[in-house]
Amino acid sequence: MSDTKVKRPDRTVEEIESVVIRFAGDSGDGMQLTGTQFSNTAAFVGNDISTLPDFPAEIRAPAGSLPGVSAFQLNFSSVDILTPGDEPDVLVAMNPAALKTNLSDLKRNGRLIINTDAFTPMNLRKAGYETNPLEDGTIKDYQVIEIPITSSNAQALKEVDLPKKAIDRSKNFWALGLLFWLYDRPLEPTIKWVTDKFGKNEVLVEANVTALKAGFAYADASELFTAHYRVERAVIEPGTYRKITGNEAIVLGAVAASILAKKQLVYASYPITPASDILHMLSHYRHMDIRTVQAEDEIAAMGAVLGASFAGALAMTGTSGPGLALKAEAMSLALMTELPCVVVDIQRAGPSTGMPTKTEQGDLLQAMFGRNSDSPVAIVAPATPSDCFEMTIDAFRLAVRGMVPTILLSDGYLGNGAEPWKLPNVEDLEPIVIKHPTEPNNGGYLPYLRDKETLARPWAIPGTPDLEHRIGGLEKADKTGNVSYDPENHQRMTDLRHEKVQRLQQIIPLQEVEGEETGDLLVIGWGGTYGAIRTAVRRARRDGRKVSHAHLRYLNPFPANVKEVLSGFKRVLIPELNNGQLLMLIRAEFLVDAVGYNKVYGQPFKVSELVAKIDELC
Amino acid sequence: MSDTKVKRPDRTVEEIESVVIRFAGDSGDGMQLTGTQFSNTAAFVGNDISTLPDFPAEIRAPAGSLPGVSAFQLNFSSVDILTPGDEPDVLVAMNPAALKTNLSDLKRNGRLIINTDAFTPMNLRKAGYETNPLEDGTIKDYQVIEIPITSSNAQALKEVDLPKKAIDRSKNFWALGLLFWLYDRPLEPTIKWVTDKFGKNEVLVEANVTALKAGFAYADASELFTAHYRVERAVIEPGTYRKITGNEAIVLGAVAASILAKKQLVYASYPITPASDILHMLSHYRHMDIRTVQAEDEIAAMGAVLGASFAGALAMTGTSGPGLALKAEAMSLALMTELPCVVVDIQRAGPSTGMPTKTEQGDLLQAMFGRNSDSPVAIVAPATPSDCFEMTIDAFRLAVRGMVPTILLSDGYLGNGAEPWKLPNVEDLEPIVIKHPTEPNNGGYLPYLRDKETLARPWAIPGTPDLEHRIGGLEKADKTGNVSYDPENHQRMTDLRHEKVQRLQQIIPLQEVEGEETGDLLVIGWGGTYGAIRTAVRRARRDGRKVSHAHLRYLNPFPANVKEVLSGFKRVLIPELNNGQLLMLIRAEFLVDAVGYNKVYGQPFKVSELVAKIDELC
Amino acid sequence: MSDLKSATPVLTKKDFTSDQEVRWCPGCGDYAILAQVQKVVPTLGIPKEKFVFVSGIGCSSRFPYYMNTYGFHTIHGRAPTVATGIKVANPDLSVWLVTGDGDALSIGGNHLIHALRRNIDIKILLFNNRIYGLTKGQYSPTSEQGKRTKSTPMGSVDYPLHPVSTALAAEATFVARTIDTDTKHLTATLERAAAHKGSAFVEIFQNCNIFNDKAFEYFKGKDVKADRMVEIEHGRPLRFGSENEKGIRWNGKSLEVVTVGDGAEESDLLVHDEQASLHAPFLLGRMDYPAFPIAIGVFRAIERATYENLVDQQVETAKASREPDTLRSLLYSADSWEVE
Amino acid sequence: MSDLKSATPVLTKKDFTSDQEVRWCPGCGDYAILAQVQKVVPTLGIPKEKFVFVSGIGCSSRFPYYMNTYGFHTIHGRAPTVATGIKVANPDLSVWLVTGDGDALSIGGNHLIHALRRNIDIKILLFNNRIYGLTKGQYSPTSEQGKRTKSTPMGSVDYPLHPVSTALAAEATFVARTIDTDTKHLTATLERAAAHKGSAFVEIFQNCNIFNDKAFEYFKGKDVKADRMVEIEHGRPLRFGSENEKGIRWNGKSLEVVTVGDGAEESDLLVHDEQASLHAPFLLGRMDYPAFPIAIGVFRAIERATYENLVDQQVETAKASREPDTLRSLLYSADSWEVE
Ligand SMILES: Cc1ncc(C[n+]2csc(CCOP(=O)(O)OP(=O)(O)O)c2C)c(N)n1
Ligand SMILES: Cc1ncc(C[n+]2csc(CCOP(=O)(O)OP(=O)(O)O)c2C)c(N)n1
Ligand code: SF4
Ligand code: SF4
Ligand SMILES: [Mg+2]
Ligand SMILES: [Mg+2]
Repeated sequence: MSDTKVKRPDRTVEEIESVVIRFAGDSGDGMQLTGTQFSNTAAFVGNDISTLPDFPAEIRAPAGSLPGVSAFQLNFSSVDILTPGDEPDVLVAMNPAALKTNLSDLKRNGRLIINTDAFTPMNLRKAGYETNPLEDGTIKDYQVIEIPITSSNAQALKEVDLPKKAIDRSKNFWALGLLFWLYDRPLEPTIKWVTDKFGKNEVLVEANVTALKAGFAYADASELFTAHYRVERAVIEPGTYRKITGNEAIVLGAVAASILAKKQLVYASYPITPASDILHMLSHYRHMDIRTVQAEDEIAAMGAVLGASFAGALAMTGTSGPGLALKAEAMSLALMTELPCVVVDIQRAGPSTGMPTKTEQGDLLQAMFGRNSDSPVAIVAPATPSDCFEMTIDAFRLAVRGMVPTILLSDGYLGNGAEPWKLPNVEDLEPIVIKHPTEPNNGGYLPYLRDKETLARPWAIPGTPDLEHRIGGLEKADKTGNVSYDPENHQRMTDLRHEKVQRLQQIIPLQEVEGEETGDLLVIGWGGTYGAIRTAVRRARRDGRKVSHAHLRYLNPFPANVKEVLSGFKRVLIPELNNGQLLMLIRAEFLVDAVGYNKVYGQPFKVSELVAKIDELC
Repeated sequence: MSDTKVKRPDRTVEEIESVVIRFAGDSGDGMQLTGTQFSNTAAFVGNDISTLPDFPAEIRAPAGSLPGVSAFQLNFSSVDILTPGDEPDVLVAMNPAALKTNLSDLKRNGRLIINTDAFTPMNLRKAGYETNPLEDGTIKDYQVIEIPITSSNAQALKEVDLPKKAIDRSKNFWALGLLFWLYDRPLEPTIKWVTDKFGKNEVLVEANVTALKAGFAYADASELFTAHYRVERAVIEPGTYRKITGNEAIVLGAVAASILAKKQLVYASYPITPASDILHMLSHYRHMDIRTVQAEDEIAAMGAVLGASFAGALAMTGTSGPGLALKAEAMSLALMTELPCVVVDIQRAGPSTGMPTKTEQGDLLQAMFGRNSDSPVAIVAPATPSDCFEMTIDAFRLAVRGMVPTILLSDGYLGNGAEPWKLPNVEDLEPIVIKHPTEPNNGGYLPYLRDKETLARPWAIPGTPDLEHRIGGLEKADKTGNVSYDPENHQRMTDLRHEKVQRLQQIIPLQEVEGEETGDLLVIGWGGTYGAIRTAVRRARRDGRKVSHAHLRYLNPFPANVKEVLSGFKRVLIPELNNGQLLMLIRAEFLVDAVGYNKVYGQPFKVSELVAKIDELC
Repeated sequence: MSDLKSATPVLTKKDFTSDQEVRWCPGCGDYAILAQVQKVVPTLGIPKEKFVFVSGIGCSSRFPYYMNTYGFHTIHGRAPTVATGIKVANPDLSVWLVTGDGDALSIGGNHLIHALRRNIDIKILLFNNRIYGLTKGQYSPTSEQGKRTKSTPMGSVDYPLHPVSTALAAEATFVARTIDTDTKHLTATLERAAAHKGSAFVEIFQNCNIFNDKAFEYFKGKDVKADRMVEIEHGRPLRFGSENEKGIRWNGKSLEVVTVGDGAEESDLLVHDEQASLHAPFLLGRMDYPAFPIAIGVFRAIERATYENLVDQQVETAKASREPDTLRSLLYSADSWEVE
Repeated sequence: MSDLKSATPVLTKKDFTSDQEVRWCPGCGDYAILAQVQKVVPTLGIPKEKFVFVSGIGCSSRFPYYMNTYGFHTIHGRAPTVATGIKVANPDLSVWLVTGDGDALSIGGNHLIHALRRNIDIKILLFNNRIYGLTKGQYSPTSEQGKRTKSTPMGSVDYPLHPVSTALAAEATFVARTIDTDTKHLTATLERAAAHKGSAFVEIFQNCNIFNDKAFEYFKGKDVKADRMVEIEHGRPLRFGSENEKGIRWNGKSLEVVTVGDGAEESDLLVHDEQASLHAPFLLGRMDYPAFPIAIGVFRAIERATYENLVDQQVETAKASREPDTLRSLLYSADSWEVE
C-alpha cells in the first residue's frame, strides 16, 4: 500500500475536539457511502463517532429535485460523544437542492463546501431557486469554499477507461479525499474498502481510488485551506470495536440469543420501513439454521411466530408502527396462550403511514395498551444502537422466563444510526436457560401449572410423548388450561397474567442514575433519545445545575426502584419524541407532577433545546 | 279477550317493593323467552324493570349439561331501579344443571322453584351431582317449592294435537303462568304476544296459551303458596315507554342520526359476539336506504366505512374487542385523513377470544391508544341500554363536527340487557347539521383549510365539480393536504389533530354529579356500570355517607369541568370492570390519588360490593 | 428431517380421544368428521405426540379440543399462519388444520391461499356448511346468492366463492372434496390427504342442522344422489347415474353430460387425471347441479418440493459452504478494530 | 342512479393532470400507464368530478396524487375495501383502483378476491412488476421461484401466484392483461375495462427498472415478442409467430402450440370466447413461456348484476313495501306503552 501515501503538506495542523460534518447531495451522488466511509475511517483511527443518515422518502426522486436529496451527518471526536451533533460544522453540498434543504441547519459561520459545477440553471430551477444562491447573498454568513468538484474529478480521471457518467459517479470519492485532507485522516481504509468491494472490476477500483487521491491532492495543492485540522483519538476504553447500527445489533442479538439458548431462531416478518433490514440481514444466516419467513402480511408473520414458539423455537418478528397495530390480535393470543416471543417495533413517524423514513417514539402506549382487554406484555427499549444487541438478548430472556410476548421498541434513528461498539467478552454473555418438560407434571400434564417463583407456565413442545395438550384464545382454567367461563377463574387468570409480568422485576436490573441521587431535577428518558439527553444533562451539570439523568430501558415492568429514584428530586422532566407517553405512565403510576418536553419533528432532539429546557426548570 | 280472565283466588296479597327473579334451565327450555315475557308484562303494567340475560357460550350444548344452561334475570319494582339485582329472590331451576350453576347466587332463604321431573339420574349425572341435591341437604337453606312441571304441563295439554316433544317445549309457559300468579301479573300481554307470533299455527297458540293458563291455575288451586305478592306500579315519569336493549338503542340511534342529518347511513361490519345483532337489526332498514355490508373481515368493514365517509355518507361499523384491534390501522388512516365515522365496540371479556358471551370494560385504553403514534379520536360511552340511543347520535355529532372517528364503547351487559325507555320527544332531537362545500375555499380547494372554531377540515365529496382533491395516510401539509415531510408541519399537524379533539368540549355537556358537589368521596364510573354505582351511592347516601357519583359518558375529551368536579372531594373511587383503565387516565391527567375497585368476573358489579367499598373509604 | 414413521406403537381411536366433552349441537355433521379423523390418524404410523391440530374460530374450529394430540385453537382466520410457523420450526411434525367456510374463506382467505402456494406440508380440512355457525347464522362466502340469513333478511347479494377453484388457483398440489355423511369416501380422502407430501386441501360438505339444515340434500339426498353426484377417480372415466348410464364428456368447448350408449361411448368420456394441468381439475371442481352432477374425490394430486424441504435444502447448502458461527465469530468480524 | 354520461364538457388529458410532481424513478413503467390512463379517462364522457382513484401503498399506489380527480391513497392492501365503501355509498361515481403485486396479492389478497366476487363496479389496475418497489426490492407473490432479492439471498422458495387465475377463481366478470410499453394495447384494454359494468380486473406488466429491470423482456423483448406472445381477441383464433404461422389448439387434454399448415389448420385452432365458462380463460391466463406464448388481451368479459345494482333493487323493493320511517314512527312502535 505504499503507493497510497501522499506527501503531507507543510501546512499548519490545528487540534480540535470534535467536528460535525454533513454530506448532502442528490440520491444518485452516493452521500450515504461517503458518510459511511468517513465515519469508518474516523472510528478506525480511534475517534468516537455517531452518525445520522437521512434518506429521501422516494426510491429515486428526479435527479436534482428537493425530495431527491440524501444526507449523512457524522460527529467524530476526541472525547466521548453520544449524538451525531445538533448542527453541522461543515456542510458539503453537492447540488443546489442539497444546499436548499440543508443550509439552515449549518452552524453560523460554518464551513460550506460547494460543488459549483452542479449549480446550473436547470438544477437551480429544480431546487426552486429563483436566483443563484452563490451570488445573491444566501450564503454570506458562512465560510464558503466553492469548488468545481465534478469537473475537477473528470479532469483527474481523464485517463480512466469509463464513460463520462461512470466517471462522474466517483466524484463523491473526490470530495471524500478533500475532506480527508482537511481533517487529516488516512486514505488507506477507504482504498482497502474500494479494493475489496470492486476487486473484480479493476477500472472501477482505479476510478474511485484515483478520485479519492485527486481530491486529497487538490486540497493539498490549492490554497483553499489555510490549515488542516486534527481530531485526536478519543480516550476510549480499550477493547475490540466495531461500528454498528441498531438494526444490525438486533440481528446480532437475535443470532446470539439463539446460540445462548442453543435453539433454532425463526424470524417471520413482512417488509416495512425502517424494519426491513432486519429481515434482509437475518436471511444471510441460513448456515446457522436461522429460518426467515417473508410472510404475506404482518398478521401472518405474528401467527407464524406463535406457531414457531408453540413448536419450541425462539421466535421473533419485526415491524414498524402500522404493522404493530396489525399484530395486536395475534399478540393478544400469544399472551393468552403464554407463549414466549419477541416483537420488534422500529418506530417511525405517524399516525397512519405518516413519514415512514422519519423517526419518532410514538408507539409506547400502543405497545402497552393496543390490544383488547387487560393484556400485559413485557416491553424493553434499547438506548443506543449498540444497546440493541443486549436488549434483544434480554427481550428473549424475559420472554422465556415469563412465558410472555416481549416488545422491543427501537426507532428509525437507532435503527439506521451508527456508533462504535466495544464488543462484549463472549464469556460474559449468560446462557439463556430453557427447560422443556419431558415428564408429566401432575400425573397427567397440566399446561397451566405455574412455576412458584416466576409464575410462568411450563413450555412442553409437540413431539414430546405424553405431554399432549391443547391451548387457545378462550379463557383458560387455572392449571388444566381447559376452556373456562368460571367468573373467579377469569379474575385469577387476569391477575396471574399481570403479576407474572411484574415478577420479571426479579431479573430486571435496578434503574441507574447518572449524577447525584437527589437534586433539583431528574430527567427521565427512554429509547433512542439517550445520547441527546445524556449530553444535555452533562452539559447542564457542567454549568452547575443539580440535574441527573435516568434512562429507562425496561418499560414494562419498570425496574423495582423507580419510585425511590423519583423521590430524590424536586422536579421531573420527561423529554420524548411524542406527545407525552411515558409521561402519562409515570404520572399515573407514581403521581409525580412530571412535565414533558415533547417534540414530533420526525427528528432526534437537539442537545441545545434540551439544555434550554433543563435551564428553565432548574 | 274475555276468555283470558282467570278467576282471582281468595288468597292474601302482600305488597312488596321489588323482586328479582332468575329463570334458569337448559338452552332448549326457552328461558330467555320466559324472562322476556315476564319483563314485558311487568313493564307493561307500570313497574320499573332491568334485565340480565346470561347466554350459554355454546350454540347448542348437550341437553342437560352445565355449559348448556341458559339464564335470564330480571328485577321489577315499584321504585326506580337501575340494575337487574345482585341476588335473585326467586330462582326457577328447570333442571339439575341449572340448579348447580345458579344456586349459589340465590339469596339466603330465597324462593327456589324446582321442576322435579327433570331430576332424573341421567340429568343429575350430566350436571355432575353425585347425590340428589333435592335430598342431600344442598337446598336446605331455601324456601323450596318442588313441582313436577313437565308432567303437569303434559297433563294440561293432553288434548292438544302435538307430539310429546313439542308439548314439553311449552313447559316454560306453564312456569311463566305460575310466576304470573305468584306475582299477580296479568296474562293478557303474553297471550297477545303468542297470538301475534304463532298466529298462523293455531295448535302452537293453543298449546302455549293453555300451558300459561294451566300454570296460573295450578298455583291458584294448589296450596303451594300461601300468599301472592304484588309489586305496585312504579312512580315513573309520565310518557310513552318501550323496553329496549343497548344494541337495539344503537340501531335506533344510528337510523335517527341518518334522519337527523338527512343522510344515507352505511353500516359495514363483520359478525362477532356480542355486536352481531346490530348488523342483523340494521339490515331490516333497507326501506330507509340504509346500506348494510357484511364485510369479509373487520379490516374490510373499517375500510368500507372510510370509503363511505369519503363519499359523503354517515358511516358506522360495529365490533367487539378483538375486532377493534384489527381495525386499528384503518382507524389511524381515518384520523389522518380526518374523515368522520363511528366505531361501535360492544366490549366482551378478554384478552384474546376470552369469554365472548361475558361482559367487561376492557377496551378503554385500546380505544385511546391502540394505534401507532399519537392518534387521538373521540370516545363516548353510554351509561345504560337506553342511553345508547342518545350517545349513538352524539357520536355522529362529534364525528362530523370534528371530522374525526368516534368510538362508542358499549358492552355485553348493556348490549343485551333491557330497561324501559321513556321515548324522547322527537321534536327535541336536534338536527345534525352537515355542510359539504360546493365552492372553492381559497381560489382552489384546500382540503385541510380548517374551520376557525372547530379546527375541522371541510368535507367536500366526490361528485362536486371543482373540488377534486387527494387524501391519504402520509403526513399532510397544513391547508393544502399535499404530502409533506416538513418537520415543523408534522408538529403542527400533530398538535392540530390533538387540539381538534379537545375542542369537542365546546359541545360536550359539563359533567354532572349526583349528590353534593363536595364531600368525602366521589365515585367516578363510566359505561355500563352506571346502574350499580348509582344504586350503591344512593344507598350509601341514605346511610349518611358524604358520597357523590359522577358518571363519565364522554371519555375523550373529558367534559371541561372534570378537574373542578374532582377538586370537591377528599377521596376518589373508580370502580371498573377491568384492571384500572379510567383510573390510569384520571390519575395521569389530574394527579389525584384515586383508587380503583376492579373486578373482571365477566359479570356486572353487585351493588352490595360497591356499597361495602364505599363504606370502607368514607 | 427424521422419519415420521419410525418405531410407532399400535394406536387406536381411543388414543386420539381427549377427555373434553364434545360440544357441538346434537346432530351436527362435525361429529362424523371427528370420528373419521380419529379413526384415520392412528393408522398412519405416526407417533401420537407428533400430531398437531390447529384451528381458527368457528364451531368446526373447536376440533382440536377433542383430539388427544397437541392442539392450538387460534384466532379467526389465522390458523394457516400458525400452522406455517409450527411446520417451519419443526418439519418433523404432522400438522393438521381444521377450519370453516367463514374462517378459511372470509377473514382467512389470504392466509389460506398463501399457505397453499407455498406448498407447506399441512393438511387442511375445510368444513363447509355454507353458513356461520358459531355466530349463529349469518351467510358465508360459500352461501348461495339470495340466501336469507340473519344478516341478509332480503337475501345475500354476493356471488359465492368455490373453495376448490380457490385452492386450485392458489396452486395447491392436492385438492379434494368429500362429504361428512359418506363415511367410506371421507375416510379414503383423509388417507389420501395424509399420504400427500405438501399442502393438502380437503373441502368437506358438512351439515349444520341448526342454521343451514339439509344444505346439501339437493344433490346428496338418498333419492337424487346417483343422478346428481359423480365420484371422480384417477384414471377412470367420469360415470354416474342410477344405472351408471351417464357420463361427462369434453366437447371441445365445455363439459357436457351424455348418456353412454345414447350418442356417446364410454371411450368418449373424460378420463380423470389428478396430475393434469390445472384446468381439468378446475373444470370438474366447478360442476354444480342442475347443469352437472357435483363431483367428489381428488381433483388434483401432484408432487412438488415443499416449502420446508426447500428451506432445509438452503440450510444444508449454506452449512456446507460456511462454518457455523460461534458467539465470537459472530461478533468479532473483519470490520472490527482494536483500541489499546 | 343517474346517468354518468350526462352533459359532459369535452375533457382532455390536461384536465386530469394534477399539480403534483410525479415522483417515480426515471424510466419506471408507471409513467407510461399514467399517461394512458390520463388519455383514456377524458374520452369516457364522465364528468371529471365523478372519478375517484383509490390506491393502497407501493410505488404504483402513488398514482392518485397525479390524477386531478378525487383520490384516496389508503393503506397497504386495503384499497378494495375503501373502493367498496365509496361505491356502496354512491354508485354514481366511477371508481378506479390502482394497486401493486404486493399490495393486491400479498397483504391485500383477500380483499381483492372479495371485491371481485361481489362484482362491485370498480376498475382494478394491478401494476405487476413482480417485486416490492417501494420497500426497495423484496420478492413479491408474483416473483418467479428461486428469485434472489434482498430478503431471499439464496432464492425465494414460494411458488408464485398467477393474478389472472386468482381473479378468475374469484368469479371476476372482467379479466384482462396488458403491458406498460404497449401503448395501443394498454389503451384499448383500459377502454374495455371502463366500459364493463361490474368489477374489471386488469393486470398490467410493469417494468421496475430499479429492482427488477427487464423482468418481462424474456417474452416481450423486441426480437422474441412475436414468438412468445399471443394477443387474444374475442371470436378470433389464437395465432401468433413472426410469420403468424403458429396457433394454439386444444387437443382434448390440454392446450398445445401448433404450426398452421404443418399438421394443423386454422380451423383447428382455439377460437377465443370471452364469455366462455370459466375454464377457457383460466387455461389461457396460465400460459407461460417456454411451453406457450404469453397471452395478453381480455380473458373474460361477462355480464352479471353488480353488487350495487342488487342492493339498489333491494332498497327499491323495500321502499315499495314499506313507508319510510319518520323519527316518530321509528321510535314509537307497537311495543310501547303509556305511563300517565
Ligand atoms: C376477529 C374475529 N372476528 C369475528 C369473530 C366472530 N366469529 C367467530 S367464528 C365466525 C364465523 C364462523 O363461521 P365458519 O368459519 O363458517 O365456522 P362454523 O362455525 O360454521 O363452523 C365469526 C364471524 C371472531 N371470533 N374473531
Ligand atoms: C401495514 C404495512 N405493511 C408494510 C408496509 C410497507 N410496504 C409498503 S409498499 C409495500 C410493497 C410494495 O410492493 P407492491 O405492492 O408490489 O408495489 P410497488 O412498489 O412494486 O409498486 C410494502 C411491503 C406498509 N406500508 N404498511
Ligand atoms: S351451529 Fe351448526 S355447525 Fe355449529 S355446532 Fe351447531 S350444528 Fe354444528
Ligand atoms: S422502485 Fe421500481 S416501481 Fe418503484 S418507482 Fe422506481 S422503478 Fe418504479
Ligand atoms: Mg361455516
Ligand atoms: Mg410490485
